[in-house]
Amino acid sequence: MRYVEEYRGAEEAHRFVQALHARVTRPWTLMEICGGQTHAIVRFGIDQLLPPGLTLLHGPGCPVCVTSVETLDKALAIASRPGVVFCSFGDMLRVPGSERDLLSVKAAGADVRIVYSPMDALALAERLPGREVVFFAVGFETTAPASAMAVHEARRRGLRNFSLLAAHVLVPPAMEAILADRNRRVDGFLAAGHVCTIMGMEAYGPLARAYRVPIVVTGFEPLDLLQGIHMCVAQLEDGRAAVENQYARAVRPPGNAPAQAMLQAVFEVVHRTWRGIGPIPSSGLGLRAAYADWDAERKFGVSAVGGREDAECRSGSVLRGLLKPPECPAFGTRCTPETPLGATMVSSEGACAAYYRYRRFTGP
Amino acid sequence: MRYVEEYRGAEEAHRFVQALHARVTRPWTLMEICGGQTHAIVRFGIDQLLPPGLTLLHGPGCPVCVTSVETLDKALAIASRPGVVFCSFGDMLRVPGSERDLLSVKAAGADVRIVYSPMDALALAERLPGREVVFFAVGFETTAPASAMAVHEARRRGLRNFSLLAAHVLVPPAMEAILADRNRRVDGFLAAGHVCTIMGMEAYGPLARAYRVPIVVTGFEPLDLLQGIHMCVAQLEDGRAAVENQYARAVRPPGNAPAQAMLQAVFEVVHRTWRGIGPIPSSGLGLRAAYADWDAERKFGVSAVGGREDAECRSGSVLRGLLKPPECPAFGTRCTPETPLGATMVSSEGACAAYYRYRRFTGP
Amino acid sequence: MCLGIPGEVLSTVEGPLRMGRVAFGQVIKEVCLAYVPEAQPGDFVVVHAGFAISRVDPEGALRVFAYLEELGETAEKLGGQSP
Amino acid sequence: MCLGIPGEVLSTVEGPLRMGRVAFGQVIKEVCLAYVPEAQPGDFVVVHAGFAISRVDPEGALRVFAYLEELGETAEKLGGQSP
Amino acid sequence: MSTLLNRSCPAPLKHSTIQLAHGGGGRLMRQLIEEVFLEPPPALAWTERHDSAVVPLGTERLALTTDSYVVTPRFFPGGDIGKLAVYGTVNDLVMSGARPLYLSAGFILEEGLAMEELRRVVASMREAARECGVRLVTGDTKVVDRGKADGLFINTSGAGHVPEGRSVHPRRVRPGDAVLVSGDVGQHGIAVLSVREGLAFETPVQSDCSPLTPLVEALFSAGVDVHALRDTTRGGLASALNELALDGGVSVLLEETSVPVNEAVSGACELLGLDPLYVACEGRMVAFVPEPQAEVALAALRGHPLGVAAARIGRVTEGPAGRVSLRTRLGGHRLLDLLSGEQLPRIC
Amino acid sequence: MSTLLNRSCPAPLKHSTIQLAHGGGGRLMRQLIEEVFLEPPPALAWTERHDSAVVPLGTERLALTTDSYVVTPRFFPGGDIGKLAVYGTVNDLVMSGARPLYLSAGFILEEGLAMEELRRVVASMREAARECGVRLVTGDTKVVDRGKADGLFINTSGAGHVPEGRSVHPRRVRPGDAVLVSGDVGQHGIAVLSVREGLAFETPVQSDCSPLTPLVEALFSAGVDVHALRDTTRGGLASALNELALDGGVSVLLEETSVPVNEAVSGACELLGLDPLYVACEGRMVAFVPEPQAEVALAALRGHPLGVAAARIGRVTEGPAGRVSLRTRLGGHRLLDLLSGEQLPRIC
Ligand code: SF4
Ligand code: SF4
Ligand SMILES: [Mg+2]
Ligand SMILES: [Mg+2]
Ligand SMILES: [Mg+2]
Ligand SMILES: [Mg+2]
Ligand SMILES: [Mg+2]
Ligand SMILES: [Mg+2]
Ligand SMILES: [Mg+2]
Ligand SMILES: [Mg+2]
Ligand SMILES: [Mg+2]
Ligand SMILES: [Mg+2]
Repeated sequence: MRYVEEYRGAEEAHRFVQALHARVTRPWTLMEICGGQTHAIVRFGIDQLLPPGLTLLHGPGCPVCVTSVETLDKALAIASRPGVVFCSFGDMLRVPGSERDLLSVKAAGADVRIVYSPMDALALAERLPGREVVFFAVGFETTAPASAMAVHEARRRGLRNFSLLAAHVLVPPAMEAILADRNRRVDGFLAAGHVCTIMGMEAYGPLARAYRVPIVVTGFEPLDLLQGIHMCVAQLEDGRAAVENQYARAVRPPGNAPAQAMLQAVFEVVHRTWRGIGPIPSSGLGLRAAYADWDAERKFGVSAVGGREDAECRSGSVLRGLLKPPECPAFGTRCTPETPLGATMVSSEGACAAYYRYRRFTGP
Repeated sequence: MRYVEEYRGAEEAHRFVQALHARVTRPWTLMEICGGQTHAIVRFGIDQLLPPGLTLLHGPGCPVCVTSVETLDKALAIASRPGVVFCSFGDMLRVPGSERDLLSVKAAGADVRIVYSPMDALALAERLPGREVVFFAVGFETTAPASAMAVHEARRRGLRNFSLLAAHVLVPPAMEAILADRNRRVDGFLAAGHVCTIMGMEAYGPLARAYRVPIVVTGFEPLDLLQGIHMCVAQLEDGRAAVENQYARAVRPPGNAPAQAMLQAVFEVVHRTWRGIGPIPSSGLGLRAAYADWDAERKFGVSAVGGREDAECRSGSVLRGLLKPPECPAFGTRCTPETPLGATMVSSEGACAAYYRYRRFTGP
Repeated sequence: MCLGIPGEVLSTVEGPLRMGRVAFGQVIKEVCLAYVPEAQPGDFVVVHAGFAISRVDPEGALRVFAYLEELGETAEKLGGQSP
Repeated sequence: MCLGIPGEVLSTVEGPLRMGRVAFGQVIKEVCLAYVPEAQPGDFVVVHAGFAISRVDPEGALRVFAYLEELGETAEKLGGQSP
Repeated sequence: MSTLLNRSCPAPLKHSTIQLAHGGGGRLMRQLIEEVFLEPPPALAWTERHDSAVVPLGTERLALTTDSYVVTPRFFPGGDIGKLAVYGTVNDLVMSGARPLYLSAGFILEEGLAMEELRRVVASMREAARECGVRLVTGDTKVVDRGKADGLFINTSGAGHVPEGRSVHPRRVRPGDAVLVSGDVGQHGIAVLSVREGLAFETPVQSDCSPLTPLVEALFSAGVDVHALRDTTRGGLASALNELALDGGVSVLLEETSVPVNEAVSGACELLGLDPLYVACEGRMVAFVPEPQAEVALAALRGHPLGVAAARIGRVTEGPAGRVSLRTRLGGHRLLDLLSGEQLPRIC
Repeated sequence: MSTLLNRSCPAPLKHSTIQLAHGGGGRLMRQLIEEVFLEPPPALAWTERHDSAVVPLGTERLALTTDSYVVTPRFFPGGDIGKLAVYGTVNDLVMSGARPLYLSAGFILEEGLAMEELRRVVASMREAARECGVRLVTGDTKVVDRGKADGLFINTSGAGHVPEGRSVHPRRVRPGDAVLVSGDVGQHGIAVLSVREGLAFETPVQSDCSPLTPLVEALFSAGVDVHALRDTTRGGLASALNELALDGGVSVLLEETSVPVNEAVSGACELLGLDPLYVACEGRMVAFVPEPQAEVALAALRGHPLGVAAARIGRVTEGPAGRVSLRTRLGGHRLLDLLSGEQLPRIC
C-alpha cells in the first residue's frame, strides 16, 4: 500500500536507529501521546531498538482508557433501555464501568452494535425508525468531526431517533496536566499526528514554551516514529524546546478548516473528567444547545451518579507517565485483559494491555 | 380417570351395538354436531361397529373448519403487526386464509403463541405491558364464556393492551341451515353435549318440531355416543322427533345460568359467514359496544377484504352432510393435511382430516 | 371442538374471580370456577379451555348404565316373547 | 486511537454530503469527503472512522527520506571530521 | 393407497420457508429429508434410513449417528437436556445393534447463558456418559449473539462398534414378526409439557429418559434374532412404527389394549387432547422379533428394571408399506398416520 | 511468566454468564473448556487436546471430531457455511493424521428460513463432500421457533481412519522443529468481514476454504515424520500456534517477514486495525516437522496447487510452554498472545 509500505523499510529504520545511538548522550524519557503510536511501537518492536536510557512512555491518547467511569455508567444505563440500539466503536465494549461493561449488558439482552463510523449509526437510525439509535461518541479531535457530521446530518435529515452520547476529549489540556505534575518524568512529546491533521499545531507553541518541552508532531509508521524520536532527542540534546512537524505529508500547521468549522458549529468546549487522571478544565467537547434534541444524556435523562474506579488500579499514574505498567502491583495477576481492573488493560492500545500482550515474557 | 374410563367399557359397548343391530330396520343417517364427538368416533372406531345402513356424518361443530376466510385474513393481518402478540388455540394455526396461515406468518416473524385458555392470553397481557396481546376468540357456545370472562376481566383490571378478535359461532342456526337444505341427508342429530352444558336444550325443541327431526344431546365417550345413537335411532324407528338428553351427568335443560349471563353482558348476536357454508343470519357472537375498546377489529382497523375460498374445495357440502370426504375429487391427492385446500382437512376434528388420518386405507 | 374433561375439585379460592385446583386423575391444573359457583371440593366438574362449565351430577352419571339395563331387559322380554 | 490510513480517491459524489470511493490497496470503501473538498480522484487522503481527514501531500511524503539523507550526510561529515 | 406414501412420487414441497413442522418428526420432516437432503443426483446424505449408519472402518463395523438437542425447558421432571443429549445418541447407536463407545459434544451457547446452568448441564452429561459407559472424546463450543439462539443447543454424535454377527435393520422386518415395546409410553413428552410456559400443570410424571443399552444387550444375550429396533422419540410410538413400517415395506397392526400407558400420562393426554401414542419418550424402544422368539424376548426385556413394563403390542402384517393401524379397545380400527407436524394440544 | 499461562492454576472464571468471547477461540474459551468441560472430578469430556480424538475401534484406530458452524453471513466470497461445515471437519480429521471417511450432519433450522437457501447449502455440502471423498452417512434436523436461532446452524462430526504408523500430536513437538504454514493467511476472515452488515467493503479477497487432505497426504507420501499439525481457523495463525505451543509444552518463534499475507488481506487489515496473524483461515494449516525434513516438507506442500504459497515461518524453541513470539521486520520482538476474545475491528 502506497504511503504505508515505504515507511516500514528495515534498512531505513536501522539507519534511524544508528543515528539515534549516535545522537543520544544522556537518558531521555519521551511520551508518545496517541494510542495508535503505542500500537505501532509494540507491533514493530521499536522500543527494543532504542539506545539504552531512551525510554518511551505511553500517553493518554486512547479514548478507551480515559473515558470516565461516570460516562461509561451513563452509556450502560442508556444501552440497557428497551428499544435502544446502542452503537459504539469495538474497543469500548470491554471497558468496565462501576460494575459492568457494554459486552455484559449486551449479553443481558441490550442491543449493542459495533460500528466502523458514526455514519453507520446514522444509517441504522434511518433503517430502524421505530428504535432509538444512540452513538457513543468517544475519541479525540480526530474523531470528533465524524461525530459532529453525524449529528449535523441527523438534524438536516430530520432524524429524531438518533442521538449522541458525547464524550469527546481534547489533547492539549491533557498534555498540560501531565506537564504540570511535579513528579513528571516526560522530557519530550511525540504529539498525535492525526489529531493535528484536524487541529493543526498552534495549540502546542504555548505549551512548548511554558514548560520548555520539545513537541514533535509525529506519524504512525515505524520511520515516522523513529524520525519523530530523533527530532525530539535532537532538540533535547541541543537544549531546544520547539514545536516541529514530522508528519508533514498529512499535517498542515493550521489544520483542517472545514472540520474545525463543523466542530465549532456542533460542539462547545466543556470540562471533562478523565479516567485515572481526574477532572481537567476545558478538556472536552459537548453538544451545543442547538443540538440538544440529539443529546442522548438529555433525551434519556441519565444523571451523573459518580462512578467508582477500582481503588487498586494505578492507571492514572500510568497515563501520566509516572508509572510503567509492570510496576503496578495488580499487573498480570489480579489485572489481566480478561479481568481488567482499569481501562488501560482493555484497549489494545492501552498501556497496560500493550505490555501484557506484547512484552509479558522477557526475551524472544 | 373417574367419569371417563367407565364410559369406555368394551363389554357395555358391545351390548349397545347388539341392541342397535336389533333395533335398526332401515338405513338412517345421523349427524354428530361436534368435532369432539367426531374425534371420539374415529378414535374408538365406533362407526365401524354400527349396523350396515346406519351412517354417521360429521357436522359443522369444529370452529377450525367453519371460521371464515375473511376472519382468518383479519387474524393474519393483525398478527403481522409489529408489537402484537397473537394468541390462539393450537389448531387454528394451520388453517389457510386467502393466501397464508398463522404458522407461516409466525415463520415470517410474527409473534404467534398457542394458549390453552383465553385467560392465558390475559395473563400474557399483564406480563407484557409494552405489547398488544390479541386473543383469537373462535369456538361455539362452550368456549364463548371463557372469552367473555377474559374481556370482562381485562376491563375490570384496566388492561388496555388486551383485545379479542371475536369469531364465535352458534350451533342452532347452523343446524337449521342444514335442515333447511332441500338435499339434506340427515335424519337425526346428536347434539353437542358441551354446548348444551352452557346453553341448555331449549333452542332445539322448535327445530325438532319444525323439521320433524330427532335431536339427542350427547356426550363424548363411546358409551355416550352409542347411547345417543341408540336413542336417535329408536326415535326414528318409532317415528318420533323429540329432544332428548343422553348427557344428563353434565347437561341440565336450562343450561349454565352464570355463563349465560356473562355471554349476555359481553356479547351480542351478530350475523356470521361460515366457511364453506356461507352467511347464516344471527349465527355468531360479537362484542357489545361497552367492550369496543377491547375489540381487536376496531383497535387495529382491519377491514373486511372478502377472502377467497379455494374453488375446488367441497367442504361446504361436507359440513352440511351432503358429501363424504372421499367423494371430494381433491381428497388425498391435491388436498392432504400437509397441503389442505379446505379447513376440514386441517383440524384433527375436521371431517376430511379425520377420514384421511384414520380411514385412508381400507381394512386394518 | 369443546374438549371437556371431568376433574375433581381439590380446593377453591374465592374472590372476584373464583378459581380452584382440579385433579384429572394424577394431573392437577388451576381452573376458573366462576361458572360453577355451586361446585365444592369433592365435586367433579367438566373443564373446557380453563373453565369449569358444569358440575357433574353423580346420579345423571348412572343413566347410561340404567339405559343399558333397560335395553337388556327389553331384549330379554322380546327374547322371552318369541317362542 | 485515531487509526488513519491513506487511500486513493477513485471517484467522488458531490452533493449535500460529499462522498467518494477510496482504495486502500486492493480494498475499496465508501468514505465521506466533506472535510477534504480539495481532494480529487487520484489524490490520496488519510481516512479515519469513515471520514477523510487530510489530503496526503506527495512532497511532504518525501521529507522522512530527506531527513534520513541529511542524517547520513551529517554522519559522513562527522565521520569525515573525525580522523 | 395414497400417493403421498409412495416414495417414488413425493408431492412437491409446498412451503417456501422452513416451518416448525419440518422438525416435528412427522410427514413434513420426512418430505424435507427426502427432497432436500436425499434428492438427486447422487444423494448427498445419509444413505441408511436408520437411527445410525453402519459403515466399515478397516476390518471393523462402525456405527455413527448424530442428533441435536434443543428441548425447552432445559430442565424438566426426571431429566435435562444434558442427559437427553447423551442417552438419545447412545440409544440411536444401540438401535443399530452397536455397542456405544464414544461421543462428541458440540455446544452452541447463546451469549448471556448462565454459567451455572452450563455447569449443571455438563455435570449431567458427565454422569449420563458414565452410566452408559461411553466416553466424550471430542467437543466444540460456539457462542452466538444474544437473541440468535435459545440459551443452549447441544449436538452429540456417537460412534459405536457393531459386533460380528449382528444385523439389525428395518429391511429385516418380516410379516408375522412380533412387535414389542420396552415400557409404557409418553412419559417424557408429558413431563416436558408439564413445565412448559403457559401450559404448566402438576403431575407426578417424570421423563422416562434412560439408556437402552442394557435392554438390547439382554435381547442379544437371550439369543433373540432381533430384526429391527427403534427408539420412540419425537412423534412417539406411532411415529417410530410408521418409520419402521415405511422403511421395512410392511404394515403393522397394534392392539390398543396392549400398549402400556401409565395413568398420569393418560390423564394429561385427555386434558390436553393429545394421543399418547404420539407423545415422545426418551427411554423406550420398539423391537421387531421373529414371532417364535417373542416370549423369550419379552422375558429378556422384563428381566431388567428398565423393561419391567415391556409388552407385546402387535404384529407385522402383509399390506401396503407404511400402514400402521390399531385395533381399538372396542374392536374398531383406525390408522396411526404420520403426523403433519408436531402434535399440538387440542385445547379447543 | 504469568500464572495465567500456568495450566495448573487457572484464574477463576470471572463471568457468571456466557460472553461472546467464550467462543472466540482465545483465552476465555480455553478457560471455559478447562473449567467447565474438563474440570474435576474425572473429566467428562474430550481427553485429547487435539483437533480430533484418536481412539481404538476393535483393532483399528478411529479419529473422531465435531464442530458446529454458525458463520454470518452464510454466503461469502469464495464459500458458504455448507462448504465450511464439510471442509472444517474434514480438516480436523486430517490434522490428526487420519484419512477422513464419514461425516454426520446435524441441522438446526430457524422457522422461516428460506427453503431455497437450505437447498443451496445442502448442494454445497454435497459438492464439498464429493471433493473430499467423504460420505455424509447420518443426519438430523431440528427446527426451532422463529427468533430462537439465526437461520441455520450446522454441526458436522467426522470419522476417519488413522493408518498404521502415523502419529501426529502436539506432544511430539520438539525444540528445533521447523514450523511451516501451507499458504497465505487471513483470506477467509477478510472475505467474511467484507460482506458483514455495517462493515462492507469491496475486495477481491475470497475465502481460502479448502480441504487439507491432499497437503497432508503429500507430506506423508514424501516420507516426512510430521510431528504436529493444526488448521488455522478461529483466531488465525497466532491462535493455532498458541494452542500447539501450550499443548506441546514449548515456545515458538516466528519471523514476521516469512509469514505469507497477500496484499489485499494486509490492506483490509490496515484499514480495520486488525492483525492478519489473528484473522481466520479455513484452508490453511501449520505443520511442525523435524528440522532436517523441512525442505522436503516444503517442497511436498508446494507441489500441490493448495500449497504453492507454503512457507517456513519459524521454529520451535526451548522456553515457557505456550510462548509464541515474533521477530518483527525491524528486528524487534513481540509476543503473539492468545486473544481474550474475538479480534474486534480497531476502527477508532
Ligand atoms: S495493570 Fe491493571 S490495575 Fe494496574 S494500572 Fe494497569 S489497568 Fe490499572
Ligand atoms: S378433501 Fe380438501 S378440498 Fe375436498 S372438501 Fe375436504 S378440505 Fe375441501
Ligand atoms: Mg432414534
Ligand atoms: Mg441420530
Ligand atoms: Mg435420535
Ligand atoms: Mg471446534
Ligand atoms: Mg433467545
Ligand atoms: Mg482445527
Ligand atoms: Mg473439531
Ligand atoms: Mg475445527
Ligand atoms: Mg435425529
Ligand atoms: Mg434470528
